[in-house]
Amino acid sequence: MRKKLGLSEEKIARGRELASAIVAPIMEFVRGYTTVTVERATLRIAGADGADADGVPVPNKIVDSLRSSDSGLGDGALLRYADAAERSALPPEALNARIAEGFDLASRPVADAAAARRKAEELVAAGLERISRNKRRREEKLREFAGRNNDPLLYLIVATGNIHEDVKQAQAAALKGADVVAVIRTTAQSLLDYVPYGATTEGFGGTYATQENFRIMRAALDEVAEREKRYIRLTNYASGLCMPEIAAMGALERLDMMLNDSMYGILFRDINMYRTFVDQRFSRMINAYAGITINTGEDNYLTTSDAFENADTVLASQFLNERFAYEAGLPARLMGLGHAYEMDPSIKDGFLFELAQAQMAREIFPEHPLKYMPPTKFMSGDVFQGLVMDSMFNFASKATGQGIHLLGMLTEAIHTPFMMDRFIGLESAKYVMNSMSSFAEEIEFREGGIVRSRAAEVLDQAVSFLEDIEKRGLLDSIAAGLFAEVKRAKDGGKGLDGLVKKGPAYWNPVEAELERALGIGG
Amino acid sequence: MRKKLGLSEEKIARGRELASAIVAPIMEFVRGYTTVTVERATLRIAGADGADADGVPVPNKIVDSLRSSDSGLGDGALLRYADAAERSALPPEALNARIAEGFDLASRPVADAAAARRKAEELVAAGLERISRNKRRREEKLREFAGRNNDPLLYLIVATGNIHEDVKQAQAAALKGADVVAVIRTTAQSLLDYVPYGATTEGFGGTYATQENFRIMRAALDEVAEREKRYIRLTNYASGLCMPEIAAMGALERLDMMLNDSMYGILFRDINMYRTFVDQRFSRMINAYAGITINTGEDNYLTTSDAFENADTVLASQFLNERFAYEAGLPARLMGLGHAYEMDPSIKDGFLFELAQAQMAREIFPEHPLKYMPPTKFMSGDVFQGLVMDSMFNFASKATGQGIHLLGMLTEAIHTPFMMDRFIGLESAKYVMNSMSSFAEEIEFREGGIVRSRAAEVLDQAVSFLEDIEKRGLLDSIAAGLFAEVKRAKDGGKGLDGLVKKGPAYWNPVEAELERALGIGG
Amino acid sequence: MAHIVRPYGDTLDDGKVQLSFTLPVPDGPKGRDAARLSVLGWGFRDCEVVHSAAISDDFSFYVAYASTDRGIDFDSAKADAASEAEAAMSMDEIDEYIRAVLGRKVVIVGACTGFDAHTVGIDAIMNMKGYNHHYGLERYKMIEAHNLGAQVPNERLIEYAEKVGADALLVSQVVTQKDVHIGNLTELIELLEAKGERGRFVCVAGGPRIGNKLAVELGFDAGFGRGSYANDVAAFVAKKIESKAKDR
Amino acid sequence: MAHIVRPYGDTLDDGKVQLSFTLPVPDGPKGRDAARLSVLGWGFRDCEVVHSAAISDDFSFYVAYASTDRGIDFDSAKADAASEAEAAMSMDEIDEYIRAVLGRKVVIVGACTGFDAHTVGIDAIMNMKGYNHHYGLERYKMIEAHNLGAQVPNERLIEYAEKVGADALLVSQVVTQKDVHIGNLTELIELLEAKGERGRFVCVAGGPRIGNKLAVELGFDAGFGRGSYANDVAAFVAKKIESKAKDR
Ligand code: B12
Ligand code: B12
Ligand SMILES: Cc1ncc(COP(=O)(O)O)c(C=O)c1O
Ligand SMILES: Cc1ncc(COP(=O)(O)O)c(C=O)c1O
Repeated sequence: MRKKLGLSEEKIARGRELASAIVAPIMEFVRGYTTVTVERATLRIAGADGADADGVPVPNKIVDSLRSSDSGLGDGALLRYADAAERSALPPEALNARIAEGFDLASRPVADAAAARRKAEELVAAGLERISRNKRRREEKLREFAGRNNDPLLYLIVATGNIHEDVKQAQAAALKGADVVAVIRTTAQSLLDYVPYGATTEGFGGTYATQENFRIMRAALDEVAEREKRYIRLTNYASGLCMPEIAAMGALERLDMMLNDSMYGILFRDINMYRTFVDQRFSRMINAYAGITINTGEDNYLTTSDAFENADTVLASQFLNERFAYEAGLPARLMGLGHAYEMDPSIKDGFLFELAQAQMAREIFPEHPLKYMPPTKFMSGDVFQGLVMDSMFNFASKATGQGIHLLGMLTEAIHTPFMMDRFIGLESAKYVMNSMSSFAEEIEFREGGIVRSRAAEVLDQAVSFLEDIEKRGLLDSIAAGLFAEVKRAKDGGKGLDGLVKKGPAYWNPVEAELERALGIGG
Repeated sequence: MRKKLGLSEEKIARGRELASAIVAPIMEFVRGYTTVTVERATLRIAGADGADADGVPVPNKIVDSLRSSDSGLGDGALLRYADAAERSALPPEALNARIAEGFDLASRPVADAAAARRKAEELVAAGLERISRNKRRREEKLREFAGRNNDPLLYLIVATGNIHEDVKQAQAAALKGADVVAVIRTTAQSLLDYVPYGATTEGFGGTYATQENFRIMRAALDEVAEREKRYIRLTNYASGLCMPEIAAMGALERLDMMLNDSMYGILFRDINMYRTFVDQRFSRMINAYAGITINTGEDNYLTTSDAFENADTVLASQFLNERFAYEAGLPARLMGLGHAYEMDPSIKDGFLFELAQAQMAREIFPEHPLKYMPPTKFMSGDVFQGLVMDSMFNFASKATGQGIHLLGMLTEAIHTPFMMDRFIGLESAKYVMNSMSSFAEEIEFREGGIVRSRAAEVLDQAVSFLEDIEKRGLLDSIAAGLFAEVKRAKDGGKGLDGLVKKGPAYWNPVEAELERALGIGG
Repeated sequence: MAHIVRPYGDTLDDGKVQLSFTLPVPDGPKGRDAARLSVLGWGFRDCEVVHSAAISDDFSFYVAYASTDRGIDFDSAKADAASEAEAAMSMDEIDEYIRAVLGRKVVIVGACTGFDAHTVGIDAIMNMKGYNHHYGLERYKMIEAHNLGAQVPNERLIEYAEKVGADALLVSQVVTQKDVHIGNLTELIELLEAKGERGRFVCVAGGPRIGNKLAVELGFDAGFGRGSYANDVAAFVAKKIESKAKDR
Repeated sequence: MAHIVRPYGDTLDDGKVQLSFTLPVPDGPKGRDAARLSVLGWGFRDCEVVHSAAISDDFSFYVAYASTDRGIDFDSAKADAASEAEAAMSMDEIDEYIRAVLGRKVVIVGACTGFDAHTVGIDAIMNMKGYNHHYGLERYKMIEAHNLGAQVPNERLIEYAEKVGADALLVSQVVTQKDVHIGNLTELIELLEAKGERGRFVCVAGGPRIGNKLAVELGFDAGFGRGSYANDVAAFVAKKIESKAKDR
């Protein structure tokens, strides 16, 4: 990648330095805590799964009963599950069934701790091996089908609410050229403190993220991949109150990307900040181990605040997301840092400002597969004008070498995509990007021109912004509404009661193994 | 205009030199001839107008009767008309009415030649003064409304066939931002060797070009101009078998632009080449005198031959059109040299080739208000994809500083524009051009890159092509099918019988005065 | 006399309409004919299927142009009752009106209900800074505005409204897939009716896919769609309170 | 059993269709309602007018989405008779067929008639080089092709066809505004019938807005629309000559 903006390397380094300083105290805190969903994710990797007749998932049953028992969750949940497995000599499936039927782990203290630990390690090893196999399979297929994907990857969403209907639409999209299919979750799944079980056919504005739905969609996309000789990536949301669990399920079912942001839940879902910071770390460690690319959510800032005025908050958040991701062992090449084409279309030279922002992100994060989001906020019922806006976005994306390209939908302001909307989005993006394919190599930005000046200015502002945050501390900055014009109280928001201080006997071999494998000290 | 392509100035000069050499023998020939429509145009400027009960225009009645009389047309027609005016002491309107009723000018020889000449000069002076007044009025209005037009000028067509319906659509277009309105002519008017008379309401794929229709549309656009404080240019076609007459009518009714090409009629309408070369010169002199911008028709080449393969023929034709235009006294700022965005949309980097071509034209013809035509050939029934192609064209046009921008219609492959098609075209172009307004100033093309190499290559090819033509001679080159893959025999085609060798007594004070005023030796 | 209007392509009453749609059939000549027959079946004439393309093996996309003879009587078209208020009164005029006619502050509680997390719409109406150069209700001197944000259960909204003695409830609904908004809006009215409190509040719904017609059908006093502003709602609410007072 | 198909938005049989059109009324709430009523009047339900804009003082533009319940029986859809030939035989196969079945060269005369100056379409069918990787008729060994170009009066076409003893006439019509093509095509058939020569030639029409249905209605043997190639026509003509020979 040829640098074209002449950005100050010093400023960039300063941005990273500030991000480290800001994140350090948070990590300090995070390491002392676990959460209900971290424990459930751990259990899932060890084999806990299924649900009872009322739909309460087995991992929730275990964790809830431990929490309300005398022992609590401070020691972690896994040892108890392993102990039961050891004692009953049941394979996980059978044990899960018994728990679903009412068997209560919390009712009995651990019998033989050493044996339980051995059992736990065995179960965890099996789970992690399955995840590693998935990772190897993905790498093999990417090698086998090398050079067949679009660049940037074309990313489409399906959102019918019914997994079987989603499959039809996803396969159609993949056949027509999509490289990535994301199954959007149903409205408000973020706020559920459990992950539903089984295949689902009823959702609003999206389809439930369940492990079975993951499996169904994975198989459907693999089928198209073999036919088209093009690997099709599957995406879901490791986000909300169950970040780590969904990451675990995705790792087990070979998802390839996860929407996964260090602060999105706090800002846009009013989830408690302590809870979020603990959850995000564990979820990211799983993603890192599984070779899953995360997509961060900076684009969301621009849906509530102005893209021209607040461009610096996007860059600042990218620095923070990057730092949090490094802390969780993610390499740069798995960081799909987010941003979006959300400039008011009536701004003169708005396209140039967008180019500046996108090129700047490209140069500051050179190895990161940036995730670029289409216009949404200024889309209107005028589908024709919307299509043209999307085309300008497609142009900007290819012109600045973005990595993951969310296709805009001409009906963005109207409904979740119709099948034909997606088709129009794909066909038009392919045309534009092919037609100006080498544009990025062709052009230079004039020194002292709009693009260079704008990029330098945004970088400056982001650094000042980070300086301010460093002074206040991240938690207080969020509380003060510095991000996305949203204020969140430190002890407010959902899910705080799921936060648990690790006890002196806390034991979690998944966490330990991930830290070891990823080379991040505990 | 900043030059960005590093084109060889020498090559450019060589292109112009060759064009001069090619055009010189044609001009030699042309000066010795007149045509029926040159004579009719001359008569029109002197006041001849109207039509008989069968719709035969008065200028045709005069010229036809002279031609078939003993005297023929070799002396020109004007003196006979002026003689009749002098003798009858009738003002032109009354004289025209008498001719329409059957009075035959050819029936009587000229009485007092000196008196007739004086009368002719008086009539001509009145006509030319009206034209000059129009020119001054246009200049005043452009000054008064300076800075209110779009850049490039946004050009829209209306083509209902009914002048009154056209007015509605033209006014709507102008209100929404069009700077130029062209009334497309009815299919095949080019092939009529007369210009119909009066307001018309029936046309196929266009509306008859008549002086009354010009007047009606002029008034309609002036009305919007005053309301919007934006001068709206009116365009028609000084093209086909009546080039000079339509130029005269346009000059008398203050049209602002004329489609007017030195070879279009030969290649695309199978009009005889001698006839065309004579007609084009006279028509261009009128346009030059009236301050009317010509639009040449190079875009048409690309509808029959391939835009990538035959890019050089477009440039070669631009050199020739420029030379022919200089010979007729047109300054560069009135030369809307044509070209078009007609690259096969499936070509990788096609957009870059289009940029190269457009930027090249811009640099080679720096003062000329280049006329850029939208995609037409590769437009299909897929109106959505078509809209995106038009958007890329809009981008290319603004990015290379074109002067006159024909708006693409998403329904190009389906029907002549609906009112809403035009609206969509305008709105989308305004958005794109505003959004990347300063792009041209912002960027440089990389040395050795696709854009620069392509431009240099096309220039090279055009110069070789012109060298070839110079060797063969222009007439033989056309006969051999070197342009637009169309072969035309020298004495084939329509309208050859309207060509007349000037006699020793040929007298045409309009021609003389135009040559004098334009500073081009007779 | 009826003032019949029909679509206009390039000539009065030519009735030209552009359509696009997907059919669950393979692309090809038979699919194109199916598209043509469909358009004719919807009552159009002179249908031209100008484009077809395969979306997948079993689905195909069509673009068509066709003409209709069926016009409507323009006089039967009604400007949306709520949007008639459009630009009716400015903020100052509304404050003045409330002061003069009601003589006290109007209390308004707003929220985006159910699981709907879109705050931007209700914020546009309520927040101080407003939207598109129209200040929000919080800035009105004679309005006491409470914005509860998004994801608010109907029960909580009612409870809160009772607590602050609200005159009006403003409900935003943005997500409409599978008609989830209909459920949310209906539930609110039913809860109010069950409590015998429907008459107590002016109830207004809003959102990009909400029209006055729909809102009224669901039992609200009015509905406001895309492009509505704080002064539209404020004017409506103020007048409605007054007319309710008169009715009593 | 009938195989009913309806438009597909994102769920089977949801019947979703996108429409856009202009109405000769001013933009505004009343115009939007007129647009909605229009769409409902055409038999759609759940119409959402998602966009409106002023085109001028008296005209306004609308985009709408709506649903239809009216499906069609897919089995009633017919692949265009002429386009059934699509990809039927290649150039070589057709040459072979003519040689085997007719045993002589087929003479074909083509032109773009009336004032229509669009040569590209007829050239695509006839010229040596062809179109989109399909050679034109001039390249066929067993076809003698005469391309008269554009702007050819019907009389001249017939005269020429008589002179060269043509088997088939190919007529291109591209401009269709105000139905000028209908006039041109009808005239040709009428001239032939007046001369008692209709039976002598296979008559084929073509052009982007010409369908087989229309052509047959106007008295032609077949019509070929956009995307047709020389081998489609050649195959049709060859088979038609054979069947005509048999009928005699
Ligand atoms: C911003 C946005 C978001 C943001 C919201 C941030 C926030 N804090 O509000 C985020 C990123 C969080 C988001 C998430 C989702 N979104 Co969203 N989002 C949008 C987007 C891009 C813009 C909405 C917006 O802000 N408009 C600007 C405001 C000012 O306009 P408005 O809401 O229409 O409000 C005006 C009027 O309607 C009216 N009004 C509105 N409310 C009220 C109330 C009253 C009382 C009155 C009087 C007037 C009134 O006045 C306002 C000013 O004129 C739209 C697409 C679009 N371009 O419209 C999608 C869109 C609304 N989202 C959609 C969906 C599906 C979702 C998700 C459910 C997706 C998912 N499955 O994850 C999630 C989850 C959200 C949830 N649980 O509700 C769909 C809804 C489809 C449908 N019709 O059902 C849309 C249309 C996108 C799409 N095509 O798929 N979204
Ligand atoms: C190129 C072109 C021109 C060129 C023509 C050059 C030439 N020598 O042909 C020029 C610039 C001269 C021109 C002029 C005009 N044009 Co023109 N032109 C076009 C354009 C851009 C492309 C047509 C084309 O070449 N298509 C490619 C060929 C290969 O496709 P095709 O013709 O459909 O042919 C295929 C099939 O239809 C079929 N086919 C065609 N003929 C036949 C015959 C037989 C026997 C068979 C079997 C098959 C067959 O096979 C072909 C291969 O698949 C179209 C817009 C568009 N994108 O379609 C407008 C278009 C056709 N033109 C149009 C008009 C109105 C005009 C003018 C009348 C405008 C004016 N008033 O000045 C003039 C005058 C021409 C006249 N008197 O006829 C309109 C027609 C509108 C309508 N439906 O009535 C169009 C659609 C543009 C528009 N939206 O307004 N035009
Ligand atoms: C990081 C992240 N998570 C989740 C979501 C989706 O929203 P929800 O919270 O409804 O799952 C988004 C949406 O853009 C996102 O960026
Ligand atoms: C120079 C010129 N004259 C005339 C025309 C229009 O065609 P017609 O010959 O039908 O008037 C064109 C069309 O593009 C043109 O470029």
